[in-house]
Amino acid sequence: MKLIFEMGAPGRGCDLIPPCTTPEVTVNVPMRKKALHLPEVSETELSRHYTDLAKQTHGVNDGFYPLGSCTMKYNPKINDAASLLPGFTNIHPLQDTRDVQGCLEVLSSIEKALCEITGMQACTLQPAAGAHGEFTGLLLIKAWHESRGDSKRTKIIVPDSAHGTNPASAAMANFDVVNIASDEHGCVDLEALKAAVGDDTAGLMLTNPNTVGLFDPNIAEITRIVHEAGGLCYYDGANLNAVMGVTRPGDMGFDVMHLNLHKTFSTPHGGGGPGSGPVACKDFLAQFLPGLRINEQADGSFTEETAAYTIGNVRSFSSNFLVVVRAFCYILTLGREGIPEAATTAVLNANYMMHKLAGHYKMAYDHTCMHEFVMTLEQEKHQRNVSALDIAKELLDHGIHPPTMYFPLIVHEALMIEPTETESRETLDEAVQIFLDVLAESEAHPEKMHEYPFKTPVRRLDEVGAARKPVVRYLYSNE
Amino acid sequence: MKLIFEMGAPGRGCDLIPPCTTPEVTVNVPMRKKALHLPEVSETELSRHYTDLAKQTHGVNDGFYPLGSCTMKYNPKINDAASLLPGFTNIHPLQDTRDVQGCLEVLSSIEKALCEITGMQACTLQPAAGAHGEFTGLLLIKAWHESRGDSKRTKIIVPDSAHGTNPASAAMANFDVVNIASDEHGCVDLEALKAAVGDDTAGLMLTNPNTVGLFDPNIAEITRIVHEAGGLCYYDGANLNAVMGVTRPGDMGFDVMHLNLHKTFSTPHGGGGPGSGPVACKDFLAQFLPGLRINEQADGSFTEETAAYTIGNVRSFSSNFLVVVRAFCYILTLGREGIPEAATTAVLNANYMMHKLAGHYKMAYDHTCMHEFVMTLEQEKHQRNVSALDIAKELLDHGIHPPTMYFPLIVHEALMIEPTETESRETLDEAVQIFLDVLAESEAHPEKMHEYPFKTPVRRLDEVGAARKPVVRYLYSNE
Amino acid sequence: MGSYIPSTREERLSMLESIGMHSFDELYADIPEDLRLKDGLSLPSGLSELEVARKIEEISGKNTRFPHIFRGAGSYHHYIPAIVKQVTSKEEFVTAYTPYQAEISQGLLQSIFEYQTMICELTGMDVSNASVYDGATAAAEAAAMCRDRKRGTICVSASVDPRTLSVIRTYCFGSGAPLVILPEKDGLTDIDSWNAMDTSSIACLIIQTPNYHGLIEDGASIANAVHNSGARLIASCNPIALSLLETPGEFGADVAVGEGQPLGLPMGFGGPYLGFMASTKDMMRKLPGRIVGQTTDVDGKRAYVLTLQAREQHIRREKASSNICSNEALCAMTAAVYLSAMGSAGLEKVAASCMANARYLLEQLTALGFTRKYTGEFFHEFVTICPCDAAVLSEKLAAHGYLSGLVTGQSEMLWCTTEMNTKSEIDGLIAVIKEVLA
Amino acid sequence: MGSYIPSTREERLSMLESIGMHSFDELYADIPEDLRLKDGLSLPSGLSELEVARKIEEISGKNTRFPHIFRGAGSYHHYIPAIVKQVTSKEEFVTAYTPYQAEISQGLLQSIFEYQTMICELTGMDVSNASVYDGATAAAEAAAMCRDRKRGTICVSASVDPRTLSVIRTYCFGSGAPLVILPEKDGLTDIDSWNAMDTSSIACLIIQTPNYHGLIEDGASIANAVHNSGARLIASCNPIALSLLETPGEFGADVAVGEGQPLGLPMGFGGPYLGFMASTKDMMRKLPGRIVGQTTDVDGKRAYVLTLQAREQHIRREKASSNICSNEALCAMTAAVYLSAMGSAGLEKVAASCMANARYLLEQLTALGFTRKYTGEFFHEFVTICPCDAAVLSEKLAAHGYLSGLVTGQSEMLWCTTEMNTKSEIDGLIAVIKEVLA
Repeated sequence: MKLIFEMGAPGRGCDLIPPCTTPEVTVNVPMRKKALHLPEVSETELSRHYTDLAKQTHGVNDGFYPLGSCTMKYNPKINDAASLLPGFTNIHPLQDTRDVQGCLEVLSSIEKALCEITGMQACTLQPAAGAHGEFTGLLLIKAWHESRGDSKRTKIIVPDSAHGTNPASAAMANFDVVNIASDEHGCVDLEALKAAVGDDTAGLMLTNPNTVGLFDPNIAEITRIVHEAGGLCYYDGANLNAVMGVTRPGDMGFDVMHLNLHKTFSTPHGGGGPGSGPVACKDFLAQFLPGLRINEQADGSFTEETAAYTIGNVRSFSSNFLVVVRAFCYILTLGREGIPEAATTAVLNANYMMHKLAGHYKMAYDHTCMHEFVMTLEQEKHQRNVSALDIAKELLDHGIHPPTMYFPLIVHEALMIEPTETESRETLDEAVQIFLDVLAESEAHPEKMHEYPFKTPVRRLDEVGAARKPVVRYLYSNE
Repeated sequence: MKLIFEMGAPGRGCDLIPPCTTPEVTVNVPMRKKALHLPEVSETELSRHYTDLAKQTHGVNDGFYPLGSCTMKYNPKINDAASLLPGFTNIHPLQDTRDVQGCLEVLSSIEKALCEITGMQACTLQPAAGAHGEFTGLLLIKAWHESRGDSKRTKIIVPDSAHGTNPASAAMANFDVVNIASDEHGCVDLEALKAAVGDDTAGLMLTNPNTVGLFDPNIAEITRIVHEAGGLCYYDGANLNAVMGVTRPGDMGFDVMHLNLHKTFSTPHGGGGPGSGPVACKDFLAQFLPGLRINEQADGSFTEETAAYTIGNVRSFSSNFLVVVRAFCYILTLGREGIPEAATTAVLNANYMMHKLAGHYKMAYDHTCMHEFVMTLEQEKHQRNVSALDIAKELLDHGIHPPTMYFPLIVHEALMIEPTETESRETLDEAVQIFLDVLAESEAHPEKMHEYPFKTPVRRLDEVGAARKPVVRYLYSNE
Repeated sequence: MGSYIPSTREERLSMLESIGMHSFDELYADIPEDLRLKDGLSLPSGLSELEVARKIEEISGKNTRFPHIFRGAGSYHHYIPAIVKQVTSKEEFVTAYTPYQAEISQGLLQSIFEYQTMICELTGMDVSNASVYDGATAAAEAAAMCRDRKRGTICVSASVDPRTLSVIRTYCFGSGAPLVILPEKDGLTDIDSWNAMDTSSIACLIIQTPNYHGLIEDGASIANAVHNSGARLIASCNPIALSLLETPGEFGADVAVGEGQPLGLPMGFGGPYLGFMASTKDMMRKLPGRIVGQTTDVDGKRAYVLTLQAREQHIRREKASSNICSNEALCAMTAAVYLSAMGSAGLEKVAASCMANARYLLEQLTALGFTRKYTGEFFHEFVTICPCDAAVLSEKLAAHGYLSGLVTGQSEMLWCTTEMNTKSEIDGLIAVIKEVLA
Repeated sequence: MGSYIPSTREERLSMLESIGMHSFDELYADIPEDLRLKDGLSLPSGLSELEVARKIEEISGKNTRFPHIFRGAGSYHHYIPAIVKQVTSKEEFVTAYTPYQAEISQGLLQSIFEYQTMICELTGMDVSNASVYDGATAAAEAAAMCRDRKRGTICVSASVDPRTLSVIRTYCFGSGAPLVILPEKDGLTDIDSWNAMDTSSIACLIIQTPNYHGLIEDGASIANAVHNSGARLIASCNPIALSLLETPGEFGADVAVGEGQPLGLPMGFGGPYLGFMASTKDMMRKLPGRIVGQTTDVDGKRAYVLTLQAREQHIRREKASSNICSNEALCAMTAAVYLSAMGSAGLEKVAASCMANARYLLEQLTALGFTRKYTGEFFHEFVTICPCDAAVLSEKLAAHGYLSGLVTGQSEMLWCTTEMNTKSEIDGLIAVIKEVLA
């Protein structure tokens, strides 16, 4: 497949912009010396190029997408339509408050809804992604300790099953990361936690349900231990889809958390973003929130103000607003009954699949799961040299997006499956059959497993070579 | 691939409509007895179903589409965007003239532009497709003869190279069709024409450039002969893309014609429609035009009135309006210079391809062509039993939409190629190479040619069986 | 100047050279000199995309978009689900031609096969075609299906939409078919008049139900009378109403037609719309237009193809069942997506809302002194005699953002409600009318 | 209530049974009873799609859409070609996740590789990442790239956008990096102050050009001074201006960043936007976020893959170059489609129009008694001292449909023009201002 730079010809292009209607000018500053070299293509070529690229891209509508921890649910079309309304897209972020009452209503309404869903009391929509939310949340924790003059709290406790973003966010916030091992159930080892906390504990970061798909039954005890040590509890909302409307992080004792609107609230992920990672927190942290706080007045109008001890801004403007609009529509659609129903069904679907696969695939934890479950291919790897990767790559040939591979790190040869609630029973049944067929194939022809996939636009890639001699841009042949 | 009726389950569906806010009612009339059986599918299933169907559909963006006589040019995206403006989509067709001034401006403007392009003096946008336009145009001819009390003119002359719609339209207008043979160049045989005309001649229907891709050099003589006999001349605008801005049907002596906006003016064809087939005519026929005539007033406003001797309506409302909006944008974009440039390039591209294929494929007519040209596979059929269909079916495996097959009827084993102006030289070169490769394959392995295609979602179909035992709807298994 | 030509002028000159020509004019050597356009087109120069976008948006802004719509009369304001718009804007569906090459058109073909099935389900008929231009042309084409040498006259009930009648009349002008109008009585087809007529040369009767006045015709009695005369019955139906009311198949129509616009198509100032057509099995081969049939490929795989093409113009030419070539395929797909999204329950809910809202509106209007012109049962449209000048009322309502019922006489108005109207919206309308009457 | 769950309650009950459970509650057995939400969420019940569509449209209608926009200051009103919107709304691109599975993600990966190439072309730098959240976070991430044990202080020019500064400040609060502000002189970075400072612990200087006041900084001199001090230069640039002005690569920046919103993204009340980041080759492994590299598959076919992942959080955890995971991939693709549609000539035309319109506006304002606050050369923004209260002027212009320049002081306004403004529109604005001043 050609790169767009290998298409077109000098002088080709699209006629998009009219001649300027004001007199031409020159500026007396250094101009670029090297001529700008962008594609020179007609609209036909451009349009066909991206049609070709789209055909080589697997989206949610192209098949089952059980990518664990990513909550790849169906993306409702009405939400996209709402985000394209000119009354949203054509609004400058620095218009007067009076002229953006609609935008503020969206933000205020969803903040309130997210607080209710999480059991928190305040919320900011400024963070642009989950990791961005984590960083923001940690800054709130930092600001709180500082506000109390408690400068010795330099450590963030993170279980070894955590998403990589947790320790990385802690590091960005200049905390030392204390990793604690999980117990044999993949949950927090209370003794290890007790041993880890102390007066240097700034906080704990935890996902619950955790990354092995289990709800930690000791959760209240965990947050109590941290609080007693003077630390705060951060909830990684990546797995909220399992429990929304059923239980609330705020009620579990968490002080601050982020949500991934592009997971839990069905906004599409755009091949890697834009996402949206709102942060919700308890009242005592609200004074530190970034961006502008929105207040609804008695007359129904909205005003904006800066929080008293705000950490500042974590991006330029209010939020990934057009993403937020989508999530807002989703919440309006599901409402009080639909939200827990979605969660329950996500959990049901996961258990249904797990039940049908157990006995064939080895489950990392043999226990009722939440919205996802983890299998281990350790035995296959050991006995037949068939890895989780091999299984995943054969799945590609069956039109299924593979589960998340090699995560969490505490499970060897892990495949993490999250079906989500928007898949039908038939899809789950078909997928189960494919998983079983693939396993049978791996038993019958283990050597062939390293060859998969065969049917995809390209086959297995030389990733090592790509990293060793990075080619990260196209070079024009005449350069 | 499943039918949508084979998906879903009882009780599934989408939540689209709120409960009614007014009191429930019953009506005292017979209600349907057999329960309505529509699909019961969730939005996930519905959305994925049509994604699957789209993957099995070849559009203009999926590759070269040289379908002769169909002018499959690129469909500009701005035109689609314009047709989605709520100021057009949300207008009721029976709003007061005062409230639809924008729609009337579109219609009036494009009528004027089409008159200028065709050399005609009046235009109606009511016909919904080319064939609909033909029927409308013939009714104008009929009305004109009748208005003069000339009731003996019952015959329409149609060359044997004509599109099938021409004789069919004539029949719908209750004319007798007189077919005349083409001369050895595929053009009108003047002697045959002279022999055919008489005081029973209502008119002549002609495509020029004709369906073998040639401009009839005797065109002025042809229209003169018909006029002298008291008949009128109808121009089938299917091939206007070759000559727009270069020469005009009105100047050639035609009295009435249709245009295909979905061919010449780049509105997409929608897999078979909606199209738009405006009819343009000389002044003396304007009094018979259907629908409402739009008049621009001195103050720039628009009024509507019925033509004095209108034939009535050929459909309910003004036009396939949202299609017309697209064509209007296209004309605004191209303008006075762009229109002939498009025509010239279409002709150039056709000649370029013809030139490169000649010497390998046999051209039906060895002459500079207009926007399309016809090849004959007669020799291959005769010598190796490889038909035009076989060649076409192998092209499918190369991602090319085959040329029009077996048309015009006067050329045996015809393949008619129309590249259009929106294809790049590279695309033409690649297509030529593929055509040559296919021909080489047909020489090397003639027997294999009947097997193609191999790579398409389905292979050759049993069309005879389909027609013999028609299955034209799905039957639920329980019915 | 805008252009969608990929090749530059230089490239084109080089291509020209490669075929042995030296000027673009040479390409047109066959066109007699005196027929060439000397001074070019008298049109404005082309525009950039930004200019076109601005101009068209400005023009669209000259129309009045009514927030409150109480008008129908052939074009109906229904909710169009987001999924319908999204699916039908897919590039493959939008840009493809008629699916002549079945192997690379299975998506389109299957979608039409599914459409045909849904139309059969809706109408209760055996066979559907793949669409014609609109409801009116569907009625006219259906009339042509029924004619033969013995019976050549077309009879249309007076209660049919006048625009449909106008189109039938035009088609009859073409075919030379005599046209007679069957009178109405209290807004309904007067079947007694039919029984009193000499119907020996009448090919068919065309009725509409709910008819132009919104009234539901007595399909079964009409079918009985028509069939007793040896003629055929063509019923034009509202597809939303078909989810609840007796179907043409059930009351005995030979051909069912109708305007498919309510099934997910915008009002769009009148088009593109969708004419649906379905018939009994024995009339299948007389149906005009495309029909998709199921078959198998050489490997035995289920597949779809345009079938029964021997009826069509490109094969039969002047002997074809119709001249139709382009139809409204994308509109047909739109209807199919709409019906699939709604499902039976959804469509019934839409229909029930239409009816309930209409009765509530009628009740409120009645309280203000409006009276019904006709007494029969209706679906979602009804005619009132207004206690004022109808045109004046309409204009005053327009000034308040209400598109009133259609003015059909000095004091007559044809009102319509759909599921888009709400009780509070109707109450708002009534409040304005009260003000106007005061 | 709306729902996107395919399975019905009956189906779910049967699935539940098949796994040996009898109530949905059993699924949640691990959740302690006292943590369960007893009375459900205190939220309104769910709505049907029609209700949601109505509500959201109504809310969007509460915003004021200005037909005439003369405000920039970090968000710019440019033309977005139709092809850009069409391409970036393709379902595959919109709904896919990060391309972890390269074999079925070549389309996305190639599009990002193309984006990276275009950003390198625009900035004149060697390497680009696949985007970060916005221009401000890009600047903050770039600062983090430059820090090491010896040099930990971040220096930001006072002429940088205050919102960018605020974000850098917040990130510095996190990392504990000291932050110093380099003063400005006549609206430009005061490089003399830099030379007078103790820069031994300064990791980098962050400038913006054109800067917040619209002025074009002297990149080469600044780079020279910064490099002489052993620090690095981070330049935040306007991507449209880069088509004409000296590039950061040319004037010697180590990292180039910027807000990509002008490249085909709507203003959208502030997001989603696009932070672009490009660096010299030697800083490549310090870049945060995704990078796509070219490679081959086992058959030797050219292909693309996420590369240099050893930098990233999911591998290196607390030692990663950044915590970024989700970026703004679809926005990056949008920029690539925009740049491909525009081409070099188109982008230069946009930039030239921006500049010409700004100068014409300045000229007209000057004639009305407005004066420039700074004297330097500018791109498409400039600050005026108004002959009146700026806030009052802004409010009056708003009433006439004009979004004025941004009020930056009692009598100060930061104006902006783009190719979307026309001479006649500017004349219209001036006429209103005249009226206001009169």
